[in-house]
Amino acid sequence: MIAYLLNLATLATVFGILAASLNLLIGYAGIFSMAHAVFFGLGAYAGAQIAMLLVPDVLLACLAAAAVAGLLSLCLALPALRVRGEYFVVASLGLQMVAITVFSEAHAVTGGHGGLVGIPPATLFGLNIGDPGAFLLVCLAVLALVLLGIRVLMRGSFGRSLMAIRDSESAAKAFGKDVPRIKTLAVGLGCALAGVAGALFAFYMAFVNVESFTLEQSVLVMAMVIIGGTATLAGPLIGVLLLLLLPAGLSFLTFIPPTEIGAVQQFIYGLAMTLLMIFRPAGIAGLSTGRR
Amino acid sequence: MLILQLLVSGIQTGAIYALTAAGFALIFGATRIFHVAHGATFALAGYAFVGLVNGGFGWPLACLGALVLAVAFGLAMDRFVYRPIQRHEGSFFTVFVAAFGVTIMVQSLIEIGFGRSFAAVSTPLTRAHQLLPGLYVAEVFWVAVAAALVLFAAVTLFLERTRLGIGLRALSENPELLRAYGLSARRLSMIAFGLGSALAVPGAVLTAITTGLQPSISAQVMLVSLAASVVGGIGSLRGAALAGLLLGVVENLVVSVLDTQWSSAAGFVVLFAFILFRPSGLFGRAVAR
Amino acid sequence: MQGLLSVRGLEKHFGGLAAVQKVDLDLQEGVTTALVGPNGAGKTTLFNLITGNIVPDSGTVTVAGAAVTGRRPHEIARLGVARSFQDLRLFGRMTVRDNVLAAIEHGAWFWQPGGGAARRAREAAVESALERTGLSHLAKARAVDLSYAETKFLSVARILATGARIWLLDEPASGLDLNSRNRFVALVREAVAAGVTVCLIEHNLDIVTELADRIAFLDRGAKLAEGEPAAILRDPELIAIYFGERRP
Amino acid sequence: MLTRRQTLAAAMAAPVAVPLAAPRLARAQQGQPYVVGTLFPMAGPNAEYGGVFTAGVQMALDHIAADRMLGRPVELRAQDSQGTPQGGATGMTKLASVDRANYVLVGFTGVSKAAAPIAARAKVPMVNGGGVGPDLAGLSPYFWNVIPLVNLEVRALLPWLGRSGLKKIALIYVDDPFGNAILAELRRGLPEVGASLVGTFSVPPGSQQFAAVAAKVRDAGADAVYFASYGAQQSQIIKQLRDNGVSQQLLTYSGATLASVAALPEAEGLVFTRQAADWSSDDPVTKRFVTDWRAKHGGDPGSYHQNYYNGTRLFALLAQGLEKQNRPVDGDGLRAELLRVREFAFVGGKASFDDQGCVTMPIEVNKLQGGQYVRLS
Repeated sequence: MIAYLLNLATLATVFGILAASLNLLIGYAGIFSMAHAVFFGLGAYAGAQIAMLLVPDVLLACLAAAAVAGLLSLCLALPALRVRGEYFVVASLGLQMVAITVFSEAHAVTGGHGGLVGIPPATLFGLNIGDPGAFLLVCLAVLALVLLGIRVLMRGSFGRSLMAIRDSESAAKAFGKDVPRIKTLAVGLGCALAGVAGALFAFYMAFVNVESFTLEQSVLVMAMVIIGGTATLAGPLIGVLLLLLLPAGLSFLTFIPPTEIGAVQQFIYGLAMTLLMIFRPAGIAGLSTGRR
Repeated sequence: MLILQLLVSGIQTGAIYALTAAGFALIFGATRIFHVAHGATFALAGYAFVGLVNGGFGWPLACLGALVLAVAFGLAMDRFVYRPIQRHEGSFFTVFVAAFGVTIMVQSLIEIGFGRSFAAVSTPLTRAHQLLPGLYVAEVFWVAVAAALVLFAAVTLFLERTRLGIGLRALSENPELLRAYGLSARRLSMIAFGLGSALAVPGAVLTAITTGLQPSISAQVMLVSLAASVVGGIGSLRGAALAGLLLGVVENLVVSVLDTQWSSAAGFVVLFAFILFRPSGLFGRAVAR
Repeated sequence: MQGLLSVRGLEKHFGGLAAVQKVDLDLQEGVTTALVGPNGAGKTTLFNLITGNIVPDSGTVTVAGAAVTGRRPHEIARLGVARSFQDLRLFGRMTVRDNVLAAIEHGAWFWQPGGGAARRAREAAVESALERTGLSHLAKARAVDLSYAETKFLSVARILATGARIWLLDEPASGLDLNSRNRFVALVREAVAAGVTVCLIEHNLDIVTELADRIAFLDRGAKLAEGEPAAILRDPELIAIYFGERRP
Repeated sequence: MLTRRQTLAAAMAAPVAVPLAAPRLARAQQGQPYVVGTLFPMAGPNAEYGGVFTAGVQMALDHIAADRMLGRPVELRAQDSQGTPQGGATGMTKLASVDRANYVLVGFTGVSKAAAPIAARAKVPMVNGGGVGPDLAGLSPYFWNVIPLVNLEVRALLPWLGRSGLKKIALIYVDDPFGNAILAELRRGLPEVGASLVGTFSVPPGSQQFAAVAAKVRDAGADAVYFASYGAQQSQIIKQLRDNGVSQQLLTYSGATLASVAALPEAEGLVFTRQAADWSSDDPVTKRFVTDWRAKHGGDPGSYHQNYYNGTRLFALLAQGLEKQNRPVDGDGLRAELLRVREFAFVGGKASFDDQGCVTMPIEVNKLQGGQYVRLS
């Protein structure tokens, strides 16, 4: 039982980091990326390779993952600077589709569909933290750091710059904001954090393959952020808890045949997305859009 | 001969893409709504056709059923999803997420109703015959090309020659003109959704008889429609149709040099290149930045 | 005489349409200039060309003698050119205080340069701007929750806090009630007295006569006349154009 | 706001906790049963397989109980793998640490690879009866296979190919470990029988458009086309190859033993390999399985039913041996017993395991004629 809860808690923590990092893009920067799973995946592959080739040190793997995902975030920053709105969403969808093909074809780095097997248990400064409890603590610490960092940054001038660009890009420019640089930084930071989540995910699963980084995963994370509430600290976490507990909750409704649980679950989160957008577009934890 | 053969299958795929993307572009051009649930319309029409044929109804009745369902779904989206969101001035992303949510719902309903496997209708129309040495063409190729040409011509005529059509084109840009013509914006937006959704039906039926449907087809079709309308220039019917054709041909031709896995990625590379280097698309006006 | 901000031979075409053609304009230091003309005369486009939002087809813009044509909007803004927008473009989901604070933070890194002293100076500028626009009591309200007049004053507060020498105001007083309108006029006069150079687009000719030292009259992208308000507003041809009674 | 969030979270968490706690309480009492876990896709696109696999396991459990083979009762615990690596890792964690399973049955290559390291850490033997990817061999000391892996099937096809005179083979394969293994096996094996690969075409797992592949296959000028895919994709490959003018002999492996493939008119003449299934055998284990299966399910069993029956039976045989020697039934004991005995009486005849825990079973070449499987060798 404890092991099961640990397991669920670790997964929720990792997805919490992932959702918080996407919230940085969607909620604060107004960059509606549908390719977040790509950077989650880049981090997972980078972390896994570090662990398998060098040392399974969590810190090192997380740093490498953040570096790889942060650098390659230029693929997302480039269209983000060129186009906005619908165009950017389409561009990010395109990036997601191309990246999936690259992930499944770059056998040498990603293992293709077969994935990377046998990622060793994690260590931290030589200490073994492969034990589920210890690993959960590390993940929680990372989540706390990430949330703290986002809170500090978003309450500071960087957050104000981002939100100003989100609310009116032309006005932000007119008041001296270097929009391309701020956007590139935000995308880099958001994607690097997604990479960190990916590295933790790789250690936790001890196995990664392309199936965990598909469009469906991007949509799931997006749903977590949207349903929970964008541009709030707690929103994404609420979204993560709701969507991760949904399958567990559904399995107690005995009138649903077990083979259909997956579909029913999908249906519910599709329905939740649509209804929220119609009646409460700011999400569960979000503020209303004002009395305008 | 390989290139020619790939070109033929590319044109067949492209004709289906073109019609579907044209429907999407028609809706977007008239209403400025990014109707990502267009893929769901396609899937619903396709599965309705398969369900009716397997249920013993003839093809004409099955096509009619698919048409009715597609149009009804398009109108329902306009009435019950987009209009309430627009009433409280939702951002484009609100519309996008809501429509995406509906797409997910439709996909899961199809999974429950039809299972997760392929669904297809078998017909001798898809059996290819040797046209030239090494070049095999099936009747369905001519059907697809003819359907695309006829429907596209009809829609173009409608948009350019009829009062309603001109009203549709003016809807997003020149609302004053509508008043002069005595047309209601609400009715025009219904017509845009009805007509646009109807344009997804031939593609859905052709896909059901050639490659078969699967529940995730709605996401694929959505991606292709989005890609085609961006490459073509958002809102341009002609651009979307041409870009759809282009994507179909690229997907197939690329197979002559690369492995098959790269075929759909190639289409998205084209999309990505357009967004980076020519965001206004083939026929687009300059993008408002 | 070349002004603090000077425009020479500025031209911009959209497709076949000339939005701005061969416009010369000088904003002399401390002089308030009004851009007047019918809708679609190219007034806002001229602002957009000056601030770098749109790149001109030809012509030059100089600020205090330095050429800024082709430079990016944020660089021009940092030279002390602040503007407002017809549709305000407030940072809607941010608080009133953050709206003003964001307008004067130019650092594009994770923090602002200058340390604590610079931060205190920015905070003081914000407090003063809010006080002068009468928004202090609303500092923690979100911009979307303000009343119409309050949003207008917030857009001025943003400019006020920047300490910019040149203000480009796009219909800043439209739709204001009498009381707010008078407060606004006083606010601009106060700024002018402090040495700010103002250029405003305004349809309300009462406000124009109250504030402007000079008027530049634009129609169909071209500058038809420039001079003292009294002279321009007495010219029957210009007035006919202004009120849309265009001669054939 | 805060209180509402907390209540919401608590409300979602509460129902999870209660039923999961129950089995542990029950087991704390006397007569602790053995726990056999299953890690099959019970939801999602591959849920049909979960039902098929479980039916085989269930019949074996019925027989074990009826024969009183073991001193303690055997209990079945199912976790849903969803057919994905992530589901596999999560499910295996639950089986190992919540259900405390003694032995786990698994299917699917991706699931097995994700779950095997977790099982190895907990020293829980995992037995695969469904996935055929050759890299499932030797995944860990505690990972065994009761299904012959696909390299054995390819080897069984080669002699028939040699006799058939088909020299130039084109291969269409899914680009995953399974498909790549077939590619490697054909590349190695074809020259031995005087044939060669004239074209290899990889396709993504979910793909459904094969017109372009068909064009390239025709262009390669092959005598026969081997395709390596699974699930519903196989029907699409067959249909679209035939639709697009590929009239050559089609070849494949046991994945094609699906009702949907047999029902496809385009599949007529398909040649494929599969585990030998002689349901008329006089061998008592096979006879009892077949008789009871027909009585319960009203039809002949399939290979998967047979494999999962054998997989479950293997546990009973090993545990029985350990009980007789008065040794504890744990991962190390089961492994030692497997390597000591090696040969077991299974449905389908005697089966032997190699050092890696992989079974060898007889394989035969079949042809699809009029919707029926006809044995060729």
